[in-house]
Amino acid sequence: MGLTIKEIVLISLLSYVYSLDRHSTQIAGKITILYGALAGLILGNFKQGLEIGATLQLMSLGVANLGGASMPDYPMAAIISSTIAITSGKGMAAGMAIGLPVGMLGMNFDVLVKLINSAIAKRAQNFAHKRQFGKMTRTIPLATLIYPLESTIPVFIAIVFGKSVVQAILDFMPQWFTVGLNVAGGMLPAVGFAMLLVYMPLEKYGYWLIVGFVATAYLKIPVLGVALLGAAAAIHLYQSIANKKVSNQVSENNSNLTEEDMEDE
Amino acid sequence: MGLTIKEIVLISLLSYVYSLDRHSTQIAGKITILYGALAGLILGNFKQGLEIGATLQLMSLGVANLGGASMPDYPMAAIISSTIAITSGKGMAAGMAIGLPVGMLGMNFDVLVKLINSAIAKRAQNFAHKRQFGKMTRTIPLATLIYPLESTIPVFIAIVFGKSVVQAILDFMPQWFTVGLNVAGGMLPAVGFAMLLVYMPLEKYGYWLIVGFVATAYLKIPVLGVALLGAAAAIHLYQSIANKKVSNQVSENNSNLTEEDMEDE
Amino acid sequence: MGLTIKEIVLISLLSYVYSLDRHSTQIAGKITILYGALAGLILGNFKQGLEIGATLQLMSLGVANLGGASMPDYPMAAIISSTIAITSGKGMAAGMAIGLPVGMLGMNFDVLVKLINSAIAKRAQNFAHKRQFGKMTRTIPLATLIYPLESTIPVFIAIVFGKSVVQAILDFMPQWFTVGLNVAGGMLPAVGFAMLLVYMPLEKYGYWLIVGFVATAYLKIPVLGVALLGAAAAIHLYQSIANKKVSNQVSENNSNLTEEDMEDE
Amino acid sequence: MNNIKKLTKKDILKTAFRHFLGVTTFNYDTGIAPTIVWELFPVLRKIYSNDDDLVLSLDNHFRYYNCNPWLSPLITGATLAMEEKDGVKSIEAVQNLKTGLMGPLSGIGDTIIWVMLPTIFGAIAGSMGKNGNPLGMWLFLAVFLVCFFLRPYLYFVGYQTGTNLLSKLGQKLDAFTDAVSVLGIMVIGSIVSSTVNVQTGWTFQTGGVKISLQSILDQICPSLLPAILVFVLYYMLKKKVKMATLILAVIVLAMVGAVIGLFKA
Amino acid sequence: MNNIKKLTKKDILKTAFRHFLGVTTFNYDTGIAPTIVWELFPVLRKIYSNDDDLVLSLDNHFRYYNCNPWLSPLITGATLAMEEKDGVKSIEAVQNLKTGLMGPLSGIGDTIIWVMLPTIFGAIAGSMGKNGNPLGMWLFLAVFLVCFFLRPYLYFVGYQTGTNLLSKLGQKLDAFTDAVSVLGIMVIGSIVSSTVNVQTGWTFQTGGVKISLQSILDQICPSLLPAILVFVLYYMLKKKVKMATLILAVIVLAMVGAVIGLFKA
Amino acid sequence: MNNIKKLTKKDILKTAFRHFLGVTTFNYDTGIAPTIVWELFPVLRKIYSNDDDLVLSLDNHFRYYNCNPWLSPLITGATLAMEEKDGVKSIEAVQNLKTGLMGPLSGIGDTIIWVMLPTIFGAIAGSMGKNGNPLGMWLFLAVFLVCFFLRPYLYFVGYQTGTNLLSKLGQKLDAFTDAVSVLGIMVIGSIVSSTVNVQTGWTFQTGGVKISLQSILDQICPSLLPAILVFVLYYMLKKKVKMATLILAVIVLAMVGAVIGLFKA
Ligand SMILES: OC[C@H]1O[C@H](O)[C@@H](O)[C@@H](O)[C@@H]1O
Ligand SMILES: OC[C@H]1O[C@H](O)[C@@H](O)[C@@H](O)[C@@H]1O
Ligand SMILES: OC[C@H]1O[C@H](O)[C@@H](O)[C@@H](O)[C@@H]1O
Repeated sequence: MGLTIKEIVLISLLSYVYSLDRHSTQIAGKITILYGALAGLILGNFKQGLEIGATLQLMSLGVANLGGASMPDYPMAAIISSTIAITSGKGMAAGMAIGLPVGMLGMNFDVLVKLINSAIAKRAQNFAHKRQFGKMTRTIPLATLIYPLESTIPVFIAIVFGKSVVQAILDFMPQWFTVGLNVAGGMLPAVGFAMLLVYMPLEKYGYWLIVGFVATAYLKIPVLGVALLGAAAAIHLYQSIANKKVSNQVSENNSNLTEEDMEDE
Repeated sequence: MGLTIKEIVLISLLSYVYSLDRHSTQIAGKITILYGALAGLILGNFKQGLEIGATLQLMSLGVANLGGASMPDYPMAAIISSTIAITSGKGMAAGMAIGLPVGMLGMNFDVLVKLINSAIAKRAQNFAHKRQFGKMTRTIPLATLIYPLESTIPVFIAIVFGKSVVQAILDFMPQWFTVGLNVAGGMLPAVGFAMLLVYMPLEKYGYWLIVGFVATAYLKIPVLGVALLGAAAAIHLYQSIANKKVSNQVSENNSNLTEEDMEDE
Repeated sequence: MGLTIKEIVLISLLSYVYSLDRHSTQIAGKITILYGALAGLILGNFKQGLEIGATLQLMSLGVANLGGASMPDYPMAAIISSTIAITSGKGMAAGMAIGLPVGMLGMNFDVLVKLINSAIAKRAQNFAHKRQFGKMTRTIPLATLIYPLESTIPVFIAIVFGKSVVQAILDFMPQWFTVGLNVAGGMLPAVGFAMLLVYMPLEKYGYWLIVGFVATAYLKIPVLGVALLGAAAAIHLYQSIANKKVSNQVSENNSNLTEEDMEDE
Repeated sequence: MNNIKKLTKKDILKTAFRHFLGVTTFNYDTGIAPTIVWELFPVLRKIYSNDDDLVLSLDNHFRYYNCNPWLSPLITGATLAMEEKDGVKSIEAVQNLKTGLMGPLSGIGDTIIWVMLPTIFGAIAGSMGKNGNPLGMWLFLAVFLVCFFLRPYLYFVGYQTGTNLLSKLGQKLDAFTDAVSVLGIMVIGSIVSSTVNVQTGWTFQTGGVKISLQSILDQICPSLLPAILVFVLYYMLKKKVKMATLILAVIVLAMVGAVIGLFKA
Repeated sequence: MNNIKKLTKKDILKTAFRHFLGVTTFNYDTGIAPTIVWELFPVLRKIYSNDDDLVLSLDNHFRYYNCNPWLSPLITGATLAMEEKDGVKSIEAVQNLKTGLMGPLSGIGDTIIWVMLPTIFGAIAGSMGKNGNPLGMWLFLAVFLVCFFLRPYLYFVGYQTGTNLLSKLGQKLDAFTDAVSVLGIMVIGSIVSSTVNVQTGWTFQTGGVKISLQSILDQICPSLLPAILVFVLYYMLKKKVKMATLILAVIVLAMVGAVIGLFKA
Repeated sequence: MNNIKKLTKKDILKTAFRHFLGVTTFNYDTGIAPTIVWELFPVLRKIYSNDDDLVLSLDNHFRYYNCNPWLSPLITGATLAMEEKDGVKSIEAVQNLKTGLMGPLSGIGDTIIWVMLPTIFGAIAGSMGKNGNPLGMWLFLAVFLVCFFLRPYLYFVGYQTGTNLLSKLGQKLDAFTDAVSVLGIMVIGSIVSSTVNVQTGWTFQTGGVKISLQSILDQICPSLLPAILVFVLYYMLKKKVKMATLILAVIVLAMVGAVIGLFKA
């Protein structure tokens, strides 16, 4: 594929900037169409890039990565598709034939990056414990710099080596590996929640965990609805404790019956 | 349309009595077929009136105005349809061509009447504040007398001026106006609930509002189911307060441990 | 049907052992296919018995008798079907034409047996009251011996007298009677629950009955989900009572404010 | 207040008849409160010799109240017993009882009176009437006439229940008041969701994909707009904004919203 | 009672085997209570030297109890530990534990033993058997045989759990009893709705419209008829009506209801 | 700690900008905690002159935290106010507030930022772009740019809210802490079910019948596997198993499970 070195650098840079923004400033992370168009602009065919980006934008409607889940990377697919479509001259279909599978794989690279980030976080916390705060603050942004490589490396490989190499890599990766990464991506958030629970006062209020779980598992109440119920429970609890305190202080001075009548609820 | 003045008066009266009963004594307010038949009887064709009423009765199955909501007025439609079908001699189709749209509009007139009723209610309460109880009791039934006009006026216009005028009025009323009245009809009950809440002890028990809301909004539990849950909560609360009181009185005399063991729940 | 007396005895015995196991040791009560095959084995055609049993096994998928409910008796149907198919030589269709309706009726015989069991239980309890513990322990297993007759009698009748008598009995039993037995089978568990409630502390905690009912009636939460919620409520209650006790004992010695802060929840 | 029985059987009957003012007084700010005021006025006059007390009581009954008119007598009958016994001291409990029971009783009454009976007898009357047979119509009328004559009796039931309740409660009336207000608040939370109807009509129909804003809102929180509307109105009322102003504002909002398509009926 | 260990390993094992009486004793008023009495009798005799205490304990076990027979040993194993340690003083806690756990354990056990395993292995056995291959059938049998041999072991698990629980609870047993009874009551509320089956068969089929009374009732309150039935029976039992009378009454009601079409199966 | 205002407007703004590190630091054990640490470090340094206190606070912020990055500033803004006022004494409350609000705010933010806006403007941009018109694309970008510039402002809102809250709460902070932790625990119960994804892929396809183990599990208890996974991990963490070990174990489990088909993606 007739890509000049300058074009390769620019497209790779585009993919880096895209992914950096997507995960940090988050301005254009969902604007798939923009990246198709920008890749087109770099390669001198803004319009075709725009149209390819538009197609992928429509395909991505409703797909969102929430709660730390990983999702197909449509803007990355748009960059690759645009580039290959324009430089190969074989049009949108040819471009998307490579762009889409790589975009789908993006989901798995994302799982890997999030694992690397664990190590960085651990390291930073260690520095904190040693009171090396400078090192700590310098360690954390490493993640920021590394993260975009999850897009840049695949894009680079795809546009430089093209279909054959991509296909070879895809063929090389056994299916259980990609499925396994997907499964791991679904399971790994559990680690964070387990850790979180370690710090919560479960001996005292752990039974509320069951209530929240039943509400969503059995009744499919979304988290906002559960939070509304949780707020009701919290207000009730707050009032009980606060009133109890007041009434106890009162009863230390003199017995005040009417005050106590309402202290319980 | 060959209606004698006597017939016009009788039909109008029928529509007044119908609407009066529908909203006060509520004996025949849902018996659409009866009003088709009675209009037929007045005009000398009981059987045709019965059949038109029957048709509209079947159309109205399952339509109910609950919680102060406004609904199409099928009995009014039956009166108009019967009258026009019989006097025009053009049969059921012709009658229902006018009767039905006017019946549908009934929903909007109803919103207007309920707004007028606000003014009457306000006036009555003012008299109460001035201790003019006689005037108060005379003011309230004004609503009772005015309410049936929501049926009588449309019926009168429809049977006297017929299709052309009705159509002209329908054309004159812009769509946004009827839609707007419908929307207002859906929103206005909120005013009553807001006012109700002003008088409820929300500082103390307001969080139950959330529970009731979530139960119906997210879980679609009908009000009776929510009331069952509310009753459970109420019993629990009643027992806590009542027991607390008892145990406090007891503990004023002598400390009674077993009594207190169960005071909390 | 050319069944020897030995065959009749063996098949009847098979049906007795089947039903005994189904309700006591419960090893093969759901293995319909096994009983088709064993009946075949007795009559010298294991393979045909196996196939008939297999067909009925597949028909029974998903049918389960839970909570004391009565269900069609597929293994019994398999025994009868196999026997008749093999001895009549008319094949599976002829066998199942008698086997299936009798199996369906099994549901009704089951209701009757469970009624007889009430009398046995009552008798055993009476012996207990009279301190005749030996008689008590000898009375209860009577139920165990009687229960399998619900299968043995129908099987005996079906294989000895064949289609005509079965049909005559089916014709003789009016539909309301079988429907009535089914309805009774649905209602009778209510008696047990009512008795259970008599022994529960409903004055104190009866409102939780409402919560459990609403959870399953309106929200269709299965019993395990309700039990999870119930466990949450139970933990909460346990903590309140236990803490209250502690704090009361503490406050008898000296007033301990912080302890009491959390006693309420 | 003293405990001397002031109300005679005739008083109750008279009140029951005055209740036939029904929903003719329905208005958006106080529901059918004017009907209640009117029906209770003679007996309240009898209970309260003091004008100031009478006005206090009337003002309470002028508050928002809406109930299925067939079952409402159960509530007002009971509150009558309360006011007779405890006078102005009972006003808070009266208000809570009305609010707590109006929702559930409407749920039951509306289903039976406005949905069940009209559907069953309307179907019979309609299908017979279409063949020219008025029998079903007379049956329909007869059923409602019978119900009609039984209605006043409910006032006695309510009054008697109220009397019994009071003698049982004794001095625990304030616990009862609190408990019933929990029920009431929960029910209001429920009926806000089921009765107030505000739906945005904004949809985005682009590229074959049609997205409705309402369906997105329903995913976040069903009945969000009704809840917001009630909340805003509540807040305004707390800020001493006048009722009339709010009603006008709602109407303008509805109209303007209908014009620009923001709301749909 | 003293804390000397009275029960040997052999006692537990014997009890576990006697539990194989299973559901042969199932009856509508006390469920499988006779089985429990029979299986526990030898060890109870050992625990209670005093005849009066023994009868107290037996009477408790004669109360309604129904549980999936495979998991029931977990419960009765635990209650054995309780009665061994605290004797008659533990009876209320024993009853609450049985009631609280029988529902959830049945939910789990029934799903695994009566639905999951038979569906999976029945499908395998049935489809293989239809081709004359008995392998699946033997597999099915083998699986249940293995489970069968593991069952008695659960009695030891239950007994051990009970022992541990008791030593942990210490003097907070009454708090525990109350807590478990909340669980039990909630579970009964749930299983009344899921296990008792009363459905009215009245439908009105007029003019092409078919209205079923049951579907209208389901709108007001699902499982309304089962709830009413249990409530009425409970009320009768409280009024000292005899169990046998009630069972007869229910059967007559079911039969008559089936004849006139009031109930459907 | 003293009450002297330490933080300037510039401090808050700086923190808001540092928050743009966003989700680049996302890792499975602590979510975006590193981002929070990094953004808060300068102000925490200012608040805590003492290194030990600083490390305590940092360690707290190194705990698992995940929130929609657009709304997260509302939380950390508020906690800033708390730490400024009460220093290390506020740490528990800070942790509870973060845990309690991260779920609900993510629910709202994700829906608006990641679902609503991208769906609406993506549809517009995509459909226009397919026709070569970039206008929709620029609109999409413009919308997010505007949002982008408004984001830092939320930090001030959070900080201000936190300050107000604290001055209102006064000495009731521990009641508040407990109340918020109930909210937090309930929300975690909910998001475990909605965010962690573990599904078994085992199906039995025999004889035309296909049975999926997952669907059977869903009948017993939906989200059972995620709940078990979290529970096991929690238990391991309590047993002092290292985080890294657990992450590795989960990955191995996922991979092996994917190979043998136990889990599906
Ligand atoms: O769900 C909250 C939050 O979780 C992670 O941090 C990411 O997936 C974000 O995109 C998301 O907003
Ligand atoms: O819903 C209760 C009640 O509300 C209003 O008063 C009217 O719509 C009645 O028809 C209805 O019964
Ligand atoms: O539901 C629990 C239990 O109830 C009855 O005892 C029988 O139907 C059993 O098969 C079932 O396991």
